[in-house]
Amino acid sequence: ADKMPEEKSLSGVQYELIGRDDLYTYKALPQYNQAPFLDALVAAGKLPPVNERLPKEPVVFKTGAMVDGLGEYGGVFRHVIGGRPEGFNWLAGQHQGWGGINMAVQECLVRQGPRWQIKSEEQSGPLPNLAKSWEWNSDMTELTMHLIEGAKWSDGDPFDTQDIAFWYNDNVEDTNVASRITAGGFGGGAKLEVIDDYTFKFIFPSAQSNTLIEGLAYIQGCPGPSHILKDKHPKYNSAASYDDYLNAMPSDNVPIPVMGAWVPVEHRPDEIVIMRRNPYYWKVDEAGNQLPYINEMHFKLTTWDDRTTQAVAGTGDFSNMENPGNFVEALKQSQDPSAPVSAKFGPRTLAWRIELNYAANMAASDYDKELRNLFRNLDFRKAMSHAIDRDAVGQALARGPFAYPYMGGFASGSPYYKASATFYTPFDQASAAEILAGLGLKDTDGNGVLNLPGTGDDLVIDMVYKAQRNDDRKQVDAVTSQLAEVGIRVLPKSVDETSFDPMRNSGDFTAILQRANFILPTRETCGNLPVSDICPAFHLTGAEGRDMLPFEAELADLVTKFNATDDAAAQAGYADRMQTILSENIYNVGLVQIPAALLVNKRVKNAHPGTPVFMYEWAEDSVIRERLWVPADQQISELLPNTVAEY
Amino acid sequence: MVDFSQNAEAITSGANLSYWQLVRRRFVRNRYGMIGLVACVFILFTAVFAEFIAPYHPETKDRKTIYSPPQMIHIFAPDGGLTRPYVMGYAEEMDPVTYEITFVSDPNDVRELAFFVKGDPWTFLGIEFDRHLIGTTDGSFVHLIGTDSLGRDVFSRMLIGTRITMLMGLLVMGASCFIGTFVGVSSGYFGGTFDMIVQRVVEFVKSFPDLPLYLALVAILPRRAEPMTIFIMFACILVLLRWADLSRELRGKVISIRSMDYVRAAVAVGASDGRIIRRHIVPNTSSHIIVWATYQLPEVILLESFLSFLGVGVQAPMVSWGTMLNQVRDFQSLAAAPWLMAPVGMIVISVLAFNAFGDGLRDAMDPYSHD
Amino acid sequence: MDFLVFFAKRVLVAIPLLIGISIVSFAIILAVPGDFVDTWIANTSAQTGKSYDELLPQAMIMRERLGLDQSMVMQYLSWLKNIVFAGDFGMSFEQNRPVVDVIGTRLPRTLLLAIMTLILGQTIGVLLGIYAATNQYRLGDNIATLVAFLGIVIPKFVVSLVILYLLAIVWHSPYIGAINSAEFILQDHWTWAKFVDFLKHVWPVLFVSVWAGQAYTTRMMRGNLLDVMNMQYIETARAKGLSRGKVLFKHAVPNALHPIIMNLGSRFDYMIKGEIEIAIVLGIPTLGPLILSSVGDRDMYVVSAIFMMVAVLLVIGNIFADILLALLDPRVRRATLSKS
Amino acid sequence: MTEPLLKIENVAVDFRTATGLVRAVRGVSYDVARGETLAVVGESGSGKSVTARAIMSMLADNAQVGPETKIWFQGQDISEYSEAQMLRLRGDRISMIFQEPLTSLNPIYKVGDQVAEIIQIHRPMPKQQALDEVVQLFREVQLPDPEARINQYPHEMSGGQRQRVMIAMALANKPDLLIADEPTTALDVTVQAEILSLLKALQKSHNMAVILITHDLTVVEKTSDKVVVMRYGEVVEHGTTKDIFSNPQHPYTKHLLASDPKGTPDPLDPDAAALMQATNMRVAFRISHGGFFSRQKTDIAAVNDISCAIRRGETLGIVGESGSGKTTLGMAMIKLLDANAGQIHFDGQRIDHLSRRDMRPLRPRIQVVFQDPFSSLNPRMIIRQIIEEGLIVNGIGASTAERQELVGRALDDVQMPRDAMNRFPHEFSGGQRQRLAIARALSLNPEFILLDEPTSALDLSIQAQIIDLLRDLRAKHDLSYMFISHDLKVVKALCHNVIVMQHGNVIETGPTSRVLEHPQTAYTQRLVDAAFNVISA
Ligand SMILES: Nc1ncnc2c1ncn2[C@@H]1O[C@H](COP(=O)(O)OP(=O)(O)OP(=O)(O)O)[C@@H](O)[C@H]1O
Ligand SMILES: Nc1ncnc2c1ncn2[C@@H]1O[C@H](COP(=O)(O)OP(=O)(O)OP(=O)(O)O)[C@@H](O)[C@H]1O
Ligand SMILES: [Mg+2]
Ligand SMILES: [Mg+2]
Repeated sequence: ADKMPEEKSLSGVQYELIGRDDLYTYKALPQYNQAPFLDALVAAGKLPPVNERLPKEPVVFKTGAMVDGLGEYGGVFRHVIGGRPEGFNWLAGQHQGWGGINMAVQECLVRQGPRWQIKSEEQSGPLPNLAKSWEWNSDMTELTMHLIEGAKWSDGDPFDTQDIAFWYNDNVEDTNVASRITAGGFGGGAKLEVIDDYTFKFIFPSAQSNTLIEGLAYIQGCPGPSHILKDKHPKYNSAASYDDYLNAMPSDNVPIPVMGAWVPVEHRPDEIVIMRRNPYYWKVDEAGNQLPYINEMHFKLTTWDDRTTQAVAGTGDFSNMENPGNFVEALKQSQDPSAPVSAKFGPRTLAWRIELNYAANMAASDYDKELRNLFRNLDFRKAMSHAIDRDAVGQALARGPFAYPYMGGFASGSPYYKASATFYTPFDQASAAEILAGLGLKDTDGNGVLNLPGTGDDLVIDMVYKAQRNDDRKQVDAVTSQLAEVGIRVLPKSVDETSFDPMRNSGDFTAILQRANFILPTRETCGNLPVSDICPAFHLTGAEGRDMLPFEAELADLVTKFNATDDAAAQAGYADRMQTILSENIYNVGLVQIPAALLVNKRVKNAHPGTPVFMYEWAEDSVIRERLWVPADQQISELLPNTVAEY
Repeated sequence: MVDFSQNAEAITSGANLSYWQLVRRRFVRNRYGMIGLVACVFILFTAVFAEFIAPYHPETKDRKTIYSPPQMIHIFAPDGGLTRPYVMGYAEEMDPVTYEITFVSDPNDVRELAFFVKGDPWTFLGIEFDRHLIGTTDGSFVHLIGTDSLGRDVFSRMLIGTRITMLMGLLVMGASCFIGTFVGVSSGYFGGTFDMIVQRVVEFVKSFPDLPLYLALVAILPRRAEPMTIFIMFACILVLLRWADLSRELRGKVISIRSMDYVRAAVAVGASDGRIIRRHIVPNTSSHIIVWATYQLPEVILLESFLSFLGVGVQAPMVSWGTMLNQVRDFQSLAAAPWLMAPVGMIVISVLAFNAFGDGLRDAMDPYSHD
Repeated sequence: MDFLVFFAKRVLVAIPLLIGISIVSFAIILAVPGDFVDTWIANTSAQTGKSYDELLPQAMIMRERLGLDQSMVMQYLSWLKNIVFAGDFGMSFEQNRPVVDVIGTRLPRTLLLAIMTLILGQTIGVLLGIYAATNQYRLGDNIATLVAFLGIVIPKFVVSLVILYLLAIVWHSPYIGAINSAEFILQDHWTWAKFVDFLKHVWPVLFVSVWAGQAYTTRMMRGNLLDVMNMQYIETARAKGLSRGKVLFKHAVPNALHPIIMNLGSRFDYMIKGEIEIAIVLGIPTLGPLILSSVGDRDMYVVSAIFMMVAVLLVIGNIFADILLALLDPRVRRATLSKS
Repeated sequence: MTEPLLKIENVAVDFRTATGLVRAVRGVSYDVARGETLAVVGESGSGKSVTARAIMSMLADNAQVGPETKIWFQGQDISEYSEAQMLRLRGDRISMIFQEPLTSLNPIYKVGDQVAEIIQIHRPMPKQQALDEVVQLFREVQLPDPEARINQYPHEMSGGQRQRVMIAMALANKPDLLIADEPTTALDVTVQAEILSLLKALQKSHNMAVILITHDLTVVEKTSDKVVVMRYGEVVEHGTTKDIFSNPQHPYTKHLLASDPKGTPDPLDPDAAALMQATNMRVAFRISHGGFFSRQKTDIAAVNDISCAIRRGETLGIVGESGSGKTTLGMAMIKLLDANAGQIHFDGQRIDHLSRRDMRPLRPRIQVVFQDPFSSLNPRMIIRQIIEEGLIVNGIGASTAERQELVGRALDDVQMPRDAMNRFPHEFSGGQRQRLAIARALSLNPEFILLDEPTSALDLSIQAQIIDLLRDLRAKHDLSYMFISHDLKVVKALCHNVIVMQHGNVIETGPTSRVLEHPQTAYTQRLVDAAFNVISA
């Protein structure tokens, strides 16, 4: 088989991966400091002294893992987002605004984002957070977790197993609440047992694996303020309905108690959400300075495109830049000493591919059936893969060295990606033509398009893509044009994003071109691997069952094995095998993969180079915002100086 | 007893001209109108013979030159003498830090230009040709307005895009103009219930939720709808949504015209309503119609590009100026490949041309204008 | 009295129109595959990495809660019922706030912008048109024509993108997106400083939309003025010894304004639909981008409400134009009022 | 004699048209002194109006003034004046009343304001004061109820009323020179008489010079001091009124003076059947007035229960003061206007209930010449198309060439050159347009023609020919006419019977000779007196 061409990393900076304990630990420090303006509040009796606000053993961030070292207090961090707060009752499934507010208000039992920095030997699952530690019983049916002790909600109420019990028993298990973990969805219906204020236990009906704990990270395992919400839950308040409960903490009713580093104190719909530091935040640095360093956080409510623009202009401090069309400009900007922003490229994690529909037994017409049978033929997929000039596609996307061929499977930025396990089909129109001819595809009517041997129709593949995605469109253009050269006609069909998903999920398409983020075998599994009847969407199970491709059974099997083990090395082995099968069989016709870049304003310190825009979690989490800081002389003025949320 | 053969009027030309001959004569004397007409003819000619004028097929890719800038035509040899026109190929250099690519003309890569060269085959009326108006003597690529994201020749695509764009523009303009005039004039002229209904329909059409409609159409269309079908459908929809303005504006005018004495005079000679509308009402609103129509052209062209911006509208592999402009959606194309905006130039030229033509026509038809 | 009758009639006539528009926008939205919950699934899975199958149970609950599992007719009727009996236009799914609020926050600034655009655009258009007509075929006419046409010819999103490029990358302007800088957002009442800040944020929108909006007026004005200048009463005015300017502005221009005013009326919808492209590219939170995003998100009560508003604005615009015309022209006044 | 107030020399004007150069005026010279009235008479289209406009320097855009042209006003050569200098003269020192009064007022302003404007430009003063002057002026020009009039819009006034507004406007600043181009065409004779005496009075008190362009030789004889006779763009004769009238030199002048309408209509066949018959016609207009928010409506009966009949071959004259409902009656009878009540029979067939479509076959048999010829000619059609239209729609003339011949003949009939076919209506003089309108009506060989002031803009010689033509046609084809006119001389010469109207009612009716020679009512008496005695003592 052909070797993958050599890949050039773009992040440029070399950094060392570290051990789990090098990032942060839980321990008591001899003394604690707080943001200077809090002193006045403490003196005025509005706040207890800092050591009373902190838990017994706060989370202590290690100086060694901070690129710019210990920080200075103060300043503002400005986000620009396209999301809008829906409400603050995340227990009932509400979001508080995608793009950073969610992650700022919700703290969860375990944490995924910073994992990207951990050495692979120590990749034994998620990092601790509210849950300081946990252990399994021997047959893996009971998981005991220990909460951080003495941590408090931002209104001073203690955080303890009451919150856990309310979260799990009255939300997750209550079918009337659209909680992020569905009833019976956690470990096949775990029961919660509270042991003491800081200890609780999940009891599972069957043996589980360690990967299950990942499900307690962001958006799923994030308890809410039971001391507020309980009163509004129909179970405890007969006057309340579930609708009332859902809207118990409406988006414009701030502040609300949070465990996060900042508390939303002002929400101007469609304009801004302002958050102020949480004086009860339970994390510190090694010098005992209570985190976060930054006093105020803004979320300007605009559009996603605006996020990158404003970051480049310097009016926003942070953006996940995923639009390759802007890469060169952004890089040029960040090189300019006067430019406000620096662009930090991560590994290549954005990968595009064509998904061909394999469900021949669900075809609506003879033509579709013949087409899908053709797709099921590895030779045809090989021909397609050979016909695609991935360099040209990459250059169309962004001129320069950003793109790298993608052959399906894991993106090269994935910790599970290995070039040696990947099969490569180089651009080779001659082979493509030869293979197609071998399949009996000939241009019988001389119109430049091959004809199907069966129905005799032109070989026309309608390819769905998302209208709004500029990158997708550029690649559809390229692919259409390139495949035309070997006689395959592509009919691009743009669909808006909302129509796109139902269309894909119902298998009502011939081919899809889209971006896929396949980085972890445990994340978005359904979109990538044949793990259930409706996964993946490009090979649904019809009324007559699923006619599996020869290699699909093994893939499914590998997923099960991967999930069943805690052994990092074994998992890596399974992942390699998956990669080989996926690329060798061209399960999806990969196109190109590119890195995303994290745009962070230059005045902001401690944003670790190489932070991926997306890997274990989105960069808002991975960049660890609580320890970001801005030198005092570069801080911009706060809109609500010297205040904290008052309840 | 009165001798009127020697009337004070010394008519230098006594030829009997019909009204249209008169208009034509006046039009021909109008410099701007003529320039406009010539330019329009030129554009339409381009649209028809695009494949011949364009050096390449719109899908021909020059893999080595992606986003390459326009090549200057030189007529002086490097040593100073006059030579046959040539262009130079580009050498690329990449900034190692920002990865910005700069293009430098490569004096060793001289490509001589020639007329009527052999190139990509094209068909016209079913006959296949392979000659192109311009090209290089050795078959190497020449990109007068640079290349796009796939190394396709922007110049060729632009010329070929003329066809779809003009087709869409003229089709929608013509049809909506016709419907708008027809409906507006008759509702103004006949008045009464008919007018009432028409006015409500106009209001409805005007406030029609067009944006969701466009999105809906794309989603509802059969999956394997040909781009041509989609194109025609969009043209129809645009027509259906555009006539309303004109008809409303005309209606007002017609109401004031229908009570003029000359209309009554036409009634008095027994002219039918149809004739009165055609001969008396419509010509007296023609100035408005012409202005409206010439204004529609850019509107439609732009609407088409806005629709492409939304991802609906003209679909690849059909090329239109709108779809080409749509590539200019990120800073890459804007800053690093501004030549992708070349269709704007074409739009400007064609719109000005049609406009000059329209103005000339309006003035030629205006009985009060002179020369 | 007549006036009130006229007004009442026009308003009554608008009701079926509004119902028609609401039905159509409802029908269109429902005809397109996908509903708001699909948007929600897409967003959630993109943000959290959860798969479609994992999100399905929650999606069911959500559909039920939002009433999206009911038939279209039921959805429409209950929506209509709430409007009629409670003045409630429904909830925005996306923002979980009443539609009235969602639109309410954006409406004033949209109207402010739109009215500024309309006034500036029409004034400039009328003046340019006058200039072009009085300098027919001279250099000035050609330049006016060129300026007018460039405005409509260059796609608005391209101009906006160029401006954005300059603002963001070349000038590092602090006034990108939004309509006010953060420090003014908390300030609830308008001050001069806040207004200046507002202008600094929105000038590109004004610039592009005024430029694009004046063209039609310029052309119309030119054509009509040329027609009017041939009228006998213009001669009379000249014979009175009126200066050229007076003849033009007092006697010719008002008579040439008819189509412009008519057009003004039918342009009221522009207040909402006008600057979509520009506002999207520049990230200005007016109603334009909201239309697009709510259509995209299938936030259907927002969509329907906006489109009903477009219809209302059109009706208002037409009444406004009729009144303006009647004020300007006594002949129209008679026709307008006697019809009622 | 003193230095003349205005002196023009060698005025030459050409017009550029699509078909070539029209040389409208050549070498015209005349002068007029203060307090003097110069009458300009001549054939229609002879350049009277063009010369007058040249004095105001207000020619059409396509006009070229010859370099030899010299115009002195108060000793200054104003042909060299800049536009700014002219502005100061126009409307102040020199005023002009245009030939077409109906379209000369701006439709969107109140007439009072329009007159006040001219006062305020040249004599700055508060608006109210100017309006007071306007009321005074309106009173002088015999506009009834002047206080209310100033708040009316032009479209709310009859043609005669508008013309009086125009006269008031021209007199507003007591100009040194008044150019009056057919100032009384739309006025009935009684009002005309009063206007003319007003002019005379002003002339005396302000020493105003008047150039009066008119076709009415009686008026010329009674009011002017000097006469200029024009034909084909040249002055053929000029001299004092007395000289010219008593001793004309040029054959054309002689011919003109001899063209006063004469004779009486040929006797009518007593057994002729009624061709057009109207019984109990009633037409009312709804007039609304008052402010925008406080409208009131009143119905004005423009035609109030009138019955009349025209027999085959008969010419029925309709006379009456301006606004008395003549036009309305005529229009209603031929169904170009909807009557509120009444029955109409044409050739034995009842037509009042016919729809537009059902009327169509009858249309070529019933023709009309509109009162305002200009607005009845589509400005966007050339004359050939205008006249041809009736032929085409009625299927007369098989080929283009044949129709062209018919059009040519119709033009011949009204003494218009055939090459007029290729020109637009606005390129003609008032009288020429009137003839074109007549040509259009005749071209269809109708049986009945409604002639609404068909000769008001025609000079006597042409008028005489038109009258002869009408008589001929009647004799040959038994044509019937309904003839609306202010000019009782013409009525006398042409009509068998007359109806005298006032305020929508018939005051008097009967054979022409009886009614005009022995009027029964004071109203008719007044009309007759005024007609033959144009200037009241
Ligand atoms: N704008 C124009 N273009 C071309 N020819 C014109 C124009 N205006 C006037 N004429 C011609 O100039 C000649 C003189 O016209 P003018 O109006 O002076 O006649 P007139 O003596 O006033 O006649 P009438 O008594 O009928 O008003 C006519 O033959 C007319 O056709
Ligand atoms: N369209 C109309 N709307 C309102 N009133 C009208 C209308 N047409 C005519 N009138 C009025 O009806 C009356 C009769 O008008 P008509 O035109 O018949 O008068 P006329 O006898 O022909 O006068 P003239 O000799 O001035 O032409 C006038 O008072 C006039 O103001
Ligand atoms: Mg005249
Ligand atoms: Mg009349």
